[in-house]
Amino acid sequence: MVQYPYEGQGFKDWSGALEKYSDSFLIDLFYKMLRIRLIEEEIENRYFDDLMKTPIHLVIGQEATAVGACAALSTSDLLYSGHRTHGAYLGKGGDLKKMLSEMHCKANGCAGSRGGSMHLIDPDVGMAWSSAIVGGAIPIATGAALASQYKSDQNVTMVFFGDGGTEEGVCSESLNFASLKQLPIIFFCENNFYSVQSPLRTRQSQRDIFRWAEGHGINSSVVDGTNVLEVYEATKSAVEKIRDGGGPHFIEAKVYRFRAHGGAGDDSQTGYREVEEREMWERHCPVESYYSFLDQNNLGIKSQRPELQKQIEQEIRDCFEHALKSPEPKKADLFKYVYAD
Amino acid sequence: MVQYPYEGQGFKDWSGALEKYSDSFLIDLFYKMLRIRLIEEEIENRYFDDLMKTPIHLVIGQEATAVGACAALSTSDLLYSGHRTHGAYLGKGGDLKKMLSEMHCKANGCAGSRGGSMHLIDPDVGMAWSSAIVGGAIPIATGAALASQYKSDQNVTMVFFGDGGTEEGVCSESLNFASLKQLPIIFFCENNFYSVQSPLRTRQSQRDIFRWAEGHGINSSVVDGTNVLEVYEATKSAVEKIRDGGGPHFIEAKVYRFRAHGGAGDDSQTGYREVEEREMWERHCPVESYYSFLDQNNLGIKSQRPELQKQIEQEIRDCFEHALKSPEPKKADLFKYVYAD
Amino acid sequence: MPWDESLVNSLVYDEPDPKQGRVLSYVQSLNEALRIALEDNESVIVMGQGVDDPSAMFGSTKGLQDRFGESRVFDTPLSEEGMMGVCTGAAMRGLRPVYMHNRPDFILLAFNQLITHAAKCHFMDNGLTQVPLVVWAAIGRGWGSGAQHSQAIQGLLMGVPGLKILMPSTPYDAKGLMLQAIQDNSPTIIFEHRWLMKKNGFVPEGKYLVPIGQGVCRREGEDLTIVGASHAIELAYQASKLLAADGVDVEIIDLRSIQPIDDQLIEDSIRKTGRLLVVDTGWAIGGVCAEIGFRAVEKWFSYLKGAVRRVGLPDVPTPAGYALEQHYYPTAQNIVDVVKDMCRK
Amino acid sequence: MPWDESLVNSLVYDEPDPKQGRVLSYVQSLNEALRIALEDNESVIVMGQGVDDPSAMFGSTKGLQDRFGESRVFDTPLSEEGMMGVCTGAAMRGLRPVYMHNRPDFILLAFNQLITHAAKCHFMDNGLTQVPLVVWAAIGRGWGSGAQHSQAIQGLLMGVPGLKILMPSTPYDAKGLMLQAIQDNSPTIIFEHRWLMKKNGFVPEGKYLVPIGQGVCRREGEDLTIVGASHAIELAYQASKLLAADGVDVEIIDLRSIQPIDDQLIEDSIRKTGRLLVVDTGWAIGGVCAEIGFRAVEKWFSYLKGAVRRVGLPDVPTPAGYALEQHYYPTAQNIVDVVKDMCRK
Ligand SMILES: Cc1ncc(C[n+]2csc(CCOP(=O)(O)OP(=O)(O)O)c2C)c(N)n1
Ligand SMILES: Cc1ncc(C[n+]2csc(CCOP(=O)(O)OP(=O)(O)O)c2C)c(N)n1
Ligand SMILES: [Mg+2]
Ligand SMILES: [Mg+2]
Repeated sequence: MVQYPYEGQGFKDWSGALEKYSDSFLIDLFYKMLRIRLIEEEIENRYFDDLMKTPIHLVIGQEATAVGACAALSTSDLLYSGHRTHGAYLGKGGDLKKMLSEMHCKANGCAGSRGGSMHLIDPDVGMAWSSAIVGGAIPIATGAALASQYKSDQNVTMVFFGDGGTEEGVCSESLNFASLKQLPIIFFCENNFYSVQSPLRTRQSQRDIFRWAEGHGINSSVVDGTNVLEVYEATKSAVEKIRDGGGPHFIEAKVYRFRAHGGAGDDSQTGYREVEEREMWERHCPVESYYSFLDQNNLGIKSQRPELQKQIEQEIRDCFEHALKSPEPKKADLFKYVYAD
Repeated sequence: MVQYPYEGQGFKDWSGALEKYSDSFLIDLFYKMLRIRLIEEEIENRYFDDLMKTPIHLVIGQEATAVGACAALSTSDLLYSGHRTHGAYLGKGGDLKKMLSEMHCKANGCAGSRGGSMHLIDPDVGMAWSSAIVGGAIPIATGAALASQYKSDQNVTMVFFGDGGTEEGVCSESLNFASLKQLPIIFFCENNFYSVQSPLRTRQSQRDIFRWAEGHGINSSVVDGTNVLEVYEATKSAVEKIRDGGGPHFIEAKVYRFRAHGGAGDDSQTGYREVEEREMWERHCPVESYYSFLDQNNLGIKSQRPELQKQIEQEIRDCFEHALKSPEPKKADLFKYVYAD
Repeated sequence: MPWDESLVNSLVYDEPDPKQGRVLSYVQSLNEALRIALEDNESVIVMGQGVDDPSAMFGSTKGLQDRFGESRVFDTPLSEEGMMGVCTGAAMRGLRPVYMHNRPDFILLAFNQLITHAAKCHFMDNGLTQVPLVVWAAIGRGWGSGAQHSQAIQGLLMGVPGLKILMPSTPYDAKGLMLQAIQDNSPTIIFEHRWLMKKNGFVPEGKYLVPIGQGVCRREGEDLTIVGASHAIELAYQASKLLAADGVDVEIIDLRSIQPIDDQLIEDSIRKTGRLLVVDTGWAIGGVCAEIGFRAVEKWFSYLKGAVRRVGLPDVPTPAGYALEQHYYPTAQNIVDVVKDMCRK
Repeated sequence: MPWDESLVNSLVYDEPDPKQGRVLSYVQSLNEALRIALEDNESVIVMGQGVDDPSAMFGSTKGLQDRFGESRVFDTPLSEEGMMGVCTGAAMRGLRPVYMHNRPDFILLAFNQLITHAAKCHFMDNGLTQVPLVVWAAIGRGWGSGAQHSQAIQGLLMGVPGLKILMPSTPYDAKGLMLQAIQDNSPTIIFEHRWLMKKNGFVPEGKYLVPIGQGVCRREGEDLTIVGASHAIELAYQASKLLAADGVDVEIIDLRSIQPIDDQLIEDSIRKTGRLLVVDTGWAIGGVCAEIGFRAVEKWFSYLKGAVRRVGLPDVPTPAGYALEQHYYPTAQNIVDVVKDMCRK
């Protein structure tokens, strides 16, 4: 039985929206999603080589949230994330070389190999921090928003977390505090219906996550997380309200991961979810459905795609090569940064 | 400025309800509230003798919640509470002798002097436990409800906590779990607008507490906590639904404490709340407003009151005397019950 | 994580001979213990994130939900503090919850309920209620577990009055201690180690109990006493073989329970050897090592021939990367070096 | 709680002579430290439950909100874990939060953010961010504080890499260490003791710093070294007077910082006296006592003339009642007895 069917409308009725955007902007969204997809697939392919000695949490199937939401942010805005970091890091513009070095446990990884794949960070582009503890990044992001408000630096802070993250009490605490202080923050919940192999129904009451958030006095909405434009518009509108001095926002995006919770490959055949369910969502793949949409609307994407793809594949090869030949950290590095100077 | 004015209707329009209840039931509610009031006042008076070497959190002003809610429970139903235990313990029928012995640190206290005033317990009447940690009793009560459901013992569990308790993430976690498992539990929030000397507005976003609870998928309502009948009816209705197999309920009662957060006397003059505010609520005193209501409706309460009062005063004197001459625990007692046999 | 698994496998040494008894893996042994406990006593329930999923808590809960139903074996929300309180409340009302976590790190979210509630209820209410619950978690290590998924927090908890803390090192003990913990009326924590999960060992059928607070001597020796528990015993054991080749004969005491502690066993050993090394899977500072070592200098000073030493984690969070990790975790060789240094003096 | 207050007052001994310098109470000294820090650096903010209320965190935050405004000094929701994360996030973005709790017990709710986040951020991200925050709490005792409002949790935290832990014992140190902690770029915890709050002492005007990781010898002596911090030093000091009358001359080392620890100071003292007693306000098992004692037997064994001993809380939760409490907390006389016993041998 398909427990969590896709119930969205895809890009039906979205053609009108196209006029608002430049072709290059629209194509860039596609490029960014495709890039994440191809990077993730290559990580997945190479994972079996055992050279990336780190857990991985692929975002294949969830590209539209990272790309759509980040497109509404500027570089100096801050992004925080949970364990499923790849999309956030890349969406925010994180350096792919540093990411792959981190995943190969190299000294020039974005966290010097000390953080691993769940702690991708790139302060240069506002990829501020991530936590491997479910819900752990939520109050930290809230604190960053407090600092922004305090310093009046105009930054918007956004934090990604999963449906599971809303079950941690600290999420409720953070929503209350953000609302109390009217902090410049977007709580972005990627609801993919599962925590590891546990479906929502064994973990949450019959509640709409975004309505639950609303109960904290927060402006809340739900979007189709397979539709990059819908994600973008919801986030953009939140960002604008926040920059005008509005309080926090909560966005729930319904998404689906096409792979196992962690590691390479899908694990639906183990029985915790139906293969059909995944296949249903795959038919609404965020990358391909947007591609078709652009194509149907004559954005000339068909002719551009091979070139984009080639370019990305080359970049990926280069970055892997860079990571592989990068140096490992030394014993002395271990004892650095326990305390700050 | 009065920050949190009384906005209820008192007993206006409640005369009709009288027909539903026997006189003895109605008078018993008064008796129980009066008893708690008088006990609390005597504790307060004697607190300056320094013989009760324990913090106290008086419920003067909050008698209607304890009495009204507990009147809807049977003895075998379970009650849990936070630090403000006196009303819960007495409302549930806890032994006054054991309570006063506990407060005098005597060996025959309800917890052998090991718990103190914030941990009043009397398993014989279903006063199951309390925690001095804000929010601490909420998941414990939820677990008790799980045990009841598991054993099909038909008990309803109720837990009292303050407005502050809803700020602890564990409250959100407990609401979710109770709703998920449809547990037989009533979450009873006594919202007195303050946590110690901190007003709600410095702690919570603009939210209605009961609406926030509702967001967890829980049947929720708000009542005038100065009206013992309204409290009773809301609780009764929840209890009935639960015994019929309905899920958990959340009740928010708006109340006011007439004394300081802890200790004897009021502390409004220190400035954290207006004396006027307290005085406004005192005009809607749960004990006296109900008394007037009964009197206006010719329940003959005026003639009975002196006798009731005398009887209670005698009981209180006896119990204090009992406590004062009770034995202290011995050194060897200290090492008992660290582990269970 | 294929590499991780192969590493875990490589640490399974001294393969037991199935002709000499029934051989089970550590995980199978745990699974059997839970099954027996669930059969034995209707009050026992098993909960935790994913206990009913295909991974089944490393396999330890495999098949249990099918067999005992959803009311006895169930998945939980990601609400560690809340569920810890739920277990406490249910235990106080007569159930015997076994609450399983993938990692001890997640128990840190529940410290308020565990330390300030579960551990104290029975004491605070003068014995009126009991809290018979078991909290279980497997210490992580390797494959980028990193600072947030590898914490071995036994040292933080051992000073908390009212808790019992178990750290088995063999499949036999894993089963017997689990059964004993479930039967115990106090809150009991079991810390497993991820790297023991594939270890094989002799495990009798049916129900048997390993007493809490009783250690065991894993190897007799004359020159020096090594005290530890869980995976640290494996390291000590490997070291003992290397040392034996060099003529150093160490005695290995497996505490099994780090709270309460089997003082008599340690005392007898130190009286004999006069030398003590404490090994632990957690931080060396302020934890199990410190407590055991202190006991030696407090109670058995006159037996000591020299300094007491410790081998645990350095005063540094766990690095995620493989290269740094190799310098982080102590090895059997580290133990060998310290022991030789101690015996030299 | 009038009785509590009078008890706190009775422990204020050795009243300093105001002619010899400016005398402030412990609380006034803290209040001054916070005021100076807020003036000094715009990044400093002070938060906690009730910091702006009339009780003002025992008086330590009195007047600060009026002076510095609601954006710099503010009350918080009852959300310890959430606010700990908020402080961490704000600190990583350049603020210097001082997060105040009435009791260490409430910090247990925030262990995940404190231990698995604040303490590790700087390490995990290779030094890219820093977490300059201060967590403050006052250990409770007496008047029915009981098991849930009296926990002294320093022992649980001292093994966690990345944290600094301070336990001042005088008004002078309370101010100087607070100012240093706020200036430090690592997460720092200050544990006060409720019974020190009314103590008077000499406190210089203006800003001065007491270095972290540096203890101080409070009394020189030849026969035995007592090491401790915070209120335990008061007990040791009272005991030292009683012992002096009996001809036993103890040295008292006030650690001030229990992480990092001033090894040199302890070593020098033990080299001289050969005897060590460790005193702490927390549980004796597995905490500060164990760590300091272990260091002695690990590093300075050859100086030791006899067993190392400890005086802390028994392995029992705190009873609420007064009568039992009298048997629970160690007294100066207990210290005297242990010291005499140690010197006899
Ligand atoms: C506090 C805590 N509990 C449990 C875990 C183990 N864990 C890691 S990821 C994960 C799933 C979280 O699900 P969700 O938040 O929905 O994110 P998703 O993986 O679906 O993106 C779990 C349970 C953890 N890391 N932290
Ligand atoms: C976790 C925790 N934080 C702080 C405290 C200190 N404290 C004790 S009672 C109290 C006030 C709680 O307010 P509320 O829940 O509204 O209950 P009320 O006292 O108003 O009945 C506080 C903050 C505590 N006991 N536990
Ligand atoms: Mg999910
Ligand atoms: Mg309140």
